[in-house]
Amino acid sequence: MGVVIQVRVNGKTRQHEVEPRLLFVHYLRDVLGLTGTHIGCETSLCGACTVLLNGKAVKSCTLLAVQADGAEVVTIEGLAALGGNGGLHPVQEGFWEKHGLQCGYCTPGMILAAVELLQANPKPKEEEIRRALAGNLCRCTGYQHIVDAVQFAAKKMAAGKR
Amino acid sequence: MKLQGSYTLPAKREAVWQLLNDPKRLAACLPGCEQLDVVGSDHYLVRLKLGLAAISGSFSGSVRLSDKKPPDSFRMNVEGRGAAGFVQGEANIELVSDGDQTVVRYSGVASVGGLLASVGNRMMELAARRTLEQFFANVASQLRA
Amino acid sequence: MIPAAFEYHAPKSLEEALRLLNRHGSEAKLLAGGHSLLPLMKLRLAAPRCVIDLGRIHALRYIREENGRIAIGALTTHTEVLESPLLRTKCPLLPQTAWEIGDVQVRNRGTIGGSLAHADPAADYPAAVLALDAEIVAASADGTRTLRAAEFFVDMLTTALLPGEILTEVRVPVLPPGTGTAYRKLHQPASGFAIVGAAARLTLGSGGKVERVAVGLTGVAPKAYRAAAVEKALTGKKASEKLLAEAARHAVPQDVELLSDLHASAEYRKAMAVVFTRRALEDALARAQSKKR
Amino acid sequence: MATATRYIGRPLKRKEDPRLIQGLAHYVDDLRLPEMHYVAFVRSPHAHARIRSIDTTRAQTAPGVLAVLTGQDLDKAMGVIPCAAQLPEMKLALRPPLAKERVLFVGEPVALVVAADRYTARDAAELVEVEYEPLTPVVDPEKALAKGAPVLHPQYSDNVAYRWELEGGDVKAAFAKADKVIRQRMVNQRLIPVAMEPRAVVADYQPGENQLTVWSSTQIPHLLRTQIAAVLGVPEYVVHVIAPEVGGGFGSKLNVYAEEVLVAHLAMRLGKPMKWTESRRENFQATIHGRDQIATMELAVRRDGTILGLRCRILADLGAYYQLLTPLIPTLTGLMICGCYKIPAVRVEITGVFTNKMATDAYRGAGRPEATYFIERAMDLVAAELKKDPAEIRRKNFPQPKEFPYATPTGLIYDSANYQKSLDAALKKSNYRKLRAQQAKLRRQGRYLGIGLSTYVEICAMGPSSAMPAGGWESATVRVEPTGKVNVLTGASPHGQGQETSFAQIAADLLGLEPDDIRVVHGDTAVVPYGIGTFGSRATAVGGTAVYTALTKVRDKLAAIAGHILQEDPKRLVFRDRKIFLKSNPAKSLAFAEAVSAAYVAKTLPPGMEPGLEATHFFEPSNFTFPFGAHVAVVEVDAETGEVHLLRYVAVDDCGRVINPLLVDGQVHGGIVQSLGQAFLEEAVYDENGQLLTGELTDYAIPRAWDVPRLETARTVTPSPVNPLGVKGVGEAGTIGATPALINAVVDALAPFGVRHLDMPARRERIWQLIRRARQAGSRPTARRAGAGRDRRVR
Repeated sequence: MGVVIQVRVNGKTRQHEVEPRLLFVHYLRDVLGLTGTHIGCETSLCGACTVLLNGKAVKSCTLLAVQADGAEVVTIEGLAALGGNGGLHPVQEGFWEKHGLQCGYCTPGMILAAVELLQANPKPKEEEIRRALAGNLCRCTGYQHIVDAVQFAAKKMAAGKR
Repeated sequence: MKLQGSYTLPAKREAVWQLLNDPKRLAACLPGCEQLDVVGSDHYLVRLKLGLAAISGSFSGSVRLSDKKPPDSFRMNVEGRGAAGFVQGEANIELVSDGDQTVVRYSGVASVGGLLASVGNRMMELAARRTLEQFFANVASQLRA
Repeated sequence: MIPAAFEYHAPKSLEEALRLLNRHGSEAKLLAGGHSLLPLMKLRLAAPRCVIDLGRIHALRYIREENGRIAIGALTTHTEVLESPLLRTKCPLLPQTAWEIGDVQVRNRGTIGGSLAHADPAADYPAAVLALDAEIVAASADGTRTLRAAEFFVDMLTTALLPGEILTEVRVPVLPPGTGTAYRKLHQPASGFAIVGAAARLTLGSGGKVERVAVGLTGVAPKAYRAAAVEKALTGKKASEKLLAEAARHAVPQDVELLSDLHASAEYRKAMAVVFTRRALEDALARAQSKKR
Repeated sequence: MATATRYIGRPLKRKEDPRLIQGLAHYVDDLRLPEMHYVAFVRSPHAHARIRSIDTTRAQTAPGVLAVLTGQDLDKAMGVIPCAAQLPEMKLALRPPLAKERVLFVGEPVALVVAADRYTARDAAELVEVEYEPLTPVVDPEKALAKGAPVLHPQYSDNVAYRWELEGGDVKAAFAKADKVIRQRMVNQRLIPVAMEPRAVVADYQPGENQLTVWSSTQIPHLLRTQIAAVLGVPEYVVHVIAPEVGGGFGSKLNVYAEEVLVAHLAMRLGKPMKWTESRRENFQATIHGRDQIATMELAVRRDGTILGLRCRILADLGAYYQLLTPLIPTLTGLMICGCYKIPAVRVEITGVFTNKMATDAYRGAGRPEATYFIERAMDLVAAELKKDPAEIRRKNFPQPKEFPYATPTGLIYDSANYQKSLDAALKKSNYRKLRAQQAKLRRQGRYLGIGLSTYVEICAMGPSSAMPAGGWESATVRVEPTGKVNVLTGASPHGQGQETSFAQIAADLLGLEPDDIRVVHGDTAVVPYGIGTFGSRATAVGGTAVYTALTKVRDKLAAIAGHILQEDPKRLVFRDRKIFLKSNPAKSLAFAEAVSAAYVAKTLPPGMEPGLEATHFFEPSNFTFPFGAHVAVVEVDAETGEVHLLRYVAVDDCGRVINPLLVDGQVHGGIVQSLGQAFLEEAVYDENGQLLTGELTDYAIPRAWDVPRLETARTVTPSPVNPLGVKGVGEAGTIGATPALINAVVDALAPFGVRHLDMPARRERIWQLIRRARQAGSRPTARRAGAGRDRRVR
C-alpha cells in the first residue's frame, strides 16, 4: 500500500514509504519531526501549516505527502539558510524586531507567506501585504505588527541587495 | 429545512399509490438505495448511498409509512445515520388525479445533523431538493416501464 | 482532519490516466491541485476508493496562443493564470478572476481544470469562462470533444463531463480591441467563496455603442449562468452609466433557482447579483473606453 | 536604595521570540513519547438525545486499536467536570466526562478510541455505532424559559440555572423623577474563541514513581493539576502538569475539560503515554464559547443628559452544562454595567438559563465587553434621543478625577482614572470635529460615514481572593543561582502575553542586571510554586507584583550581604550594571555575582543570616484595577450592499504604568481586532435543532489582515494605587472598548435611515435590509454607493 517518496526538505534529501492518504503536514511533523509547521484547521483557511513548495507558499495540510514527491521544500526550520547570512532570515528578524507575534502559533506560516510575497514583490505597499497575508489567520496581534515586520524585512532585504 | 413541491407522474393515481406502497419497487426509486428490508408493515430498513458528485456518504436507517388514506395521501418518515451525520425527514404526500396523470404534492420538513449540518450547510437544501427530484424521476420511469 | 484510506495512482501521461479512470470507474476521483477534493476528503464528506493524481502529467500545464485562441492546460494553477503576460494582455478577464480566488496559497496549488470540473456553485472561474464563451476540452479513451462553457455547467457540483472523461484544456478568445473586462465579487466572509461573482466582457464599437457584451454570474444559483437578458438590454446601444444600471436589473432571470444560506438569503443574493453585475459592467466599460482612447 | 528604570517602560523585543520564529518552540502536539498512543473521540451529532446503545465491537477489533471506552466503562473511575463558581441557589449540572445516558449538546463525547496512531484512531472512531433516541432540543434561551419547554436536566422543573440580583441606590425614585426613559433590547451574540492552537493533551504515567505527567495547552496549569487529581481521585502530588508553549487562549484554555481528565485517566489505566489533539471542528463544538447574553437596558435620564438611574435585565445562555466559571461570567457584566459613569441608582437582574449548546465561559473580556457594549450603546441612544453629541453626553456623566477612588452603586471601588483626559485625547487624535463636518458633507453626496465613540472602564487584575472563586493572588519565586544568574518563577503562566520579557525587565531593573541575566520560568507545576494563571488581564498587575515583591526580598538580602562585606549601610547601596555599590562612592562596589556567591559559599554572611538566595512571594491584591480609555471608530457603509468599511480606528488607552510599550500595543491591537470580529463578522449559529451551523472556519469568519486598517493608538498614564508597580492590565482593553465604538459608528452611519439600533454582528444583509426598509417607507435618502474605502472591505 505504501508509496515511496523522495523530498528535499531544507536542503536535505529525505526518502520514505508513506501511506497515500498521509497529509504532507503530518509527514513533516510526525515522520520528519519538523514540528515548527503547525496545524490550525482542516479546511485550508488558517494558513498555520504554510511551507514553501518549490518556492511557492502552500498549505501543507491540503497536500498529500505523495503529491510532494520530488519537490524542494522549505519549512520554518530551514528558513534561516535562505536568508544567506547564517543568522535569521530578514523576515524572521522583522517579526522579532516589530513584535509580529504573540502566542507564536500562526507565526511560521505567516513568516513563510511573507517570504514568498517579498520574493515576488520586494517593495510591497501596506495594502499589498495585507492582501498577501489574507490566507493566514492570526488571533493575537491584530496584524499591525505583522505588517510592520514585513515592511522591516523588505527594507532590510533591499539594503542587503544594494 | 422545509421541503415543498409537486411532481407530475405519468400514471393514474392507483398505479402511483401501488408503486409507492410496494417496498420492492419503492427501493428501486429511492436514490442510492443499496438495500431495503421489510421489518414490519409499512416499515423498512434501508441502506442508502446519498450524495452529489464528489460528496457522498452511506446512511443506514428506516422508512415508515403512516396515516395511509388510499389512494389519497400518506405520511412518510425517513431517517438515516452514517459517518457524516444523520438525516431525518417527514413529509405528507398527497396524490391528486389529473386525467391520466397524477400530481404528487409533498410538504414536510427535513433536518440534517452532525458533519453535514456543520460544514455542508450551504449545499444541504439543494441536495435535499435534488434527491427528491431524483426520487420522483425514478418513480416516473418505473411507471413508464 | 484525516482522509479515509484510498488507493493512489500517479499517471505520467494523459493516456495512462484515462486507462486508470476507465479501470476504476466511479470509484475513482481525479486529483489535480487538490484544493476542492482534499478538504472534502479530510472531512470525509468524500471517501473515494481510488485517487488518480493528475499532478505528474506536466503536459497539461501550459498557457499558449493557438489559432487565435489562448489554450490553457487543465493543470495550470490560478497563480500561473494570474501572472501570465499572454492572458494579461490578450484575455485579462481570467487573471482578473484568478486574483479573487481564495488566497495566495490556494492560488499556488489550485488549478483551473480542477476548479471547473468540481463546479462548485460559488467558485469564481465559472463566471469568467461563461463570459468568455470559453471552450472546454474533454478527453476520453475515444478521443477528445469540445464543450461550450454554457453547456458545461449542469448543476451544483455537476458538469457535462461523462464518466471516463478528463478535462484537459480551456480555450479562451483573444479579446478584440475596444474590449474591457472585469470580475467583481462579494466575498463570503469566512471562506472567501463568491456569494455573488459577476464577470463582464464588453466590446465598444463605433460611436460608443456596445458591440458585444457577455456577463457570467456565479454564486447566485446552483450553477453559474450567462445573464442573457442583461446582454440583450445592452447590445447595440450607446453605453452609459444609466444604461448599464438598467440592464443590470435583469441579472437574475425569473426561472433561476436562487441559492440561500447562512451568509446570504435568496433575496439578498438576487439584489447583489444586480449590484455586482452593474459594477462589473461599469469597470469593463471604463476599461474598454480607456483602451479605445 | 532607589530602583533605576532602565528596562521598565522600554520597548524591549521579546526574549521568547527566537525559538518561536525558528520553529524551535514546543507546543503540546509537538511532543512525542515512546509507545505513545492516540485518542479519538466519538461525539454526539444530536443536540438532545437519549443514548440507546453503543456498539464498540467493530472498533475494538480493528487492527491497531488498544481500547474503546464508553461512559459506562468509566462509571466509577472518575468524577464530574468541575465548576469553581458558586452562586446562591444555583442549580448544579453535573457532567460526566463521557456522556452516560443522555447527550445535551452537539459534540458531547460519548465514547473514545485509543490506537497506535492518529489515523487508526480516527478510522476506528467511525466504527463505533451509537444509537440515539432524539429528544426535543432547547435552543433559544428565551424559549427555554417558556412554560412547557423541554427540561434539560430532568431533576429540575425548568431550565433556569440561577437568578442573581444586584441593587444600589434608589432606583424607583430615579425612574420616577426622570424626564425620559431610554429602553433597548440588545444582544451580545454567542462567539467562538478560536485560539489558533487547538487544545491538546499528552499524558504519561510512571507506576514506579506513581507520577502522572500531563502536558496540556492550558492557561492554568496549577488549577488544572488540582482538578485532575480531584476528578481522578488521586493525591495531588501524583499529578504533574506542564503547559509548554500555549498557542493562544483568550479564556478558552482557562478551564478544565473532559478531554484533559480522560486522557490523563487513560495514561494511568492503559499504561501507555496518550495524546489527543483537538481538530478545529471539535474546537468549535466542544471548547467553551463566549458571550451569549440578551439584555434589556433602561436608562432614566434628565433632559440635560444626566443619567439618574439604570435598570438592566440580562438573560444569559449558559449552554447545557457548566464549565469552570460559566455561571460567574454574567455577574461580571452586572458589576460593571455602570461603565465609567456616575449613575447613582442601579438594578441588575440576571437569569442564567440552560440550553442544548456548548457551555459559555470566559472569553476575552469575560462579562465586561458585554457590560461595556450595553452601557455604551445606551449612552449613544441617550445622545440620539436628546439630540446631543455622544461625546458631550459621556463627558457630562463622568466622575471627576478628584473623586477617585470612586465607589459605584454596584459595590466596586474604581482605583484611579481621568476619563476626561482620555476622551479629550481620542477626540483630538481622531480630529473629531473635522470628522463630523466631513460626515455632513458626505451625507449630502449620498455617502454614509459613521463615527462611533466608546469610553470604557474595565475591571482587571483579578483579583482579591475574597471576590474570586479559587483565589486571586499570584505567586513568584526568585531564585538566584550561585553564578549570579536569576530564575524568576511565576504562577502566571502565559500564552502569548510575553511575561518572559516583561518580568525580566522588572527583574533587571530591581537587581541592576541585564535581561539576559534573567530567565522567567512558568507552566510547570513541579518547578513553579502554586499559582493561579494568566487571565482577566492579571498577569502583570498581580503576577508582576508578586515578582516585584519577591525581587525586593532577594535584593534586601543581597544588600545586607554586600553591606556586610563592604562594611556599609545596606540602605546606601545601589544595584546597577551588575554591581552593588555605594551611592555616594560608586568605586566602593561588589560585583553582583560576588555578592550572590557569598550567599551560597556562606563564609561571609552577616551573623544569623541563612545561606542561599531565594525568595517567594504570594501577592494578594487589595483591590481590582480599573483600566480605561476612549475609542473612536470611523466607518463607511456601502448603502447598496450593506458592507461596512472600517476607515479609521483611534484608541487611547490607560493601563496605568507601562512595563513594555511594544507588548502593550500588541495587546491593544489584538483586542481591537478581536472586537471587530464580534462587531462585524462572528457569530456561533445553532439551528432550531441545535446543530452548530458555523462548525468550521468555512462559515465562522474571524478577521483577516485585509479587514483591518492601520490602528492609531495612544496612551494616557494614570498609575494604579493598588500595586507598587502602578500597573493596571491591558490584555482585554481592546476587546472591551472597541465593540461598542464599532457598532456605534455603524448605527451613526445609518442614522439618516432612521436606524437607532442594530444587533451584532453587523452583517451586510441585515444592514441592507434596514436601508431597504427605510427607503421603501419613503422620505429616506436614496444614495449611490460608497466611493472611498471601496476596496478596503470588511468582507
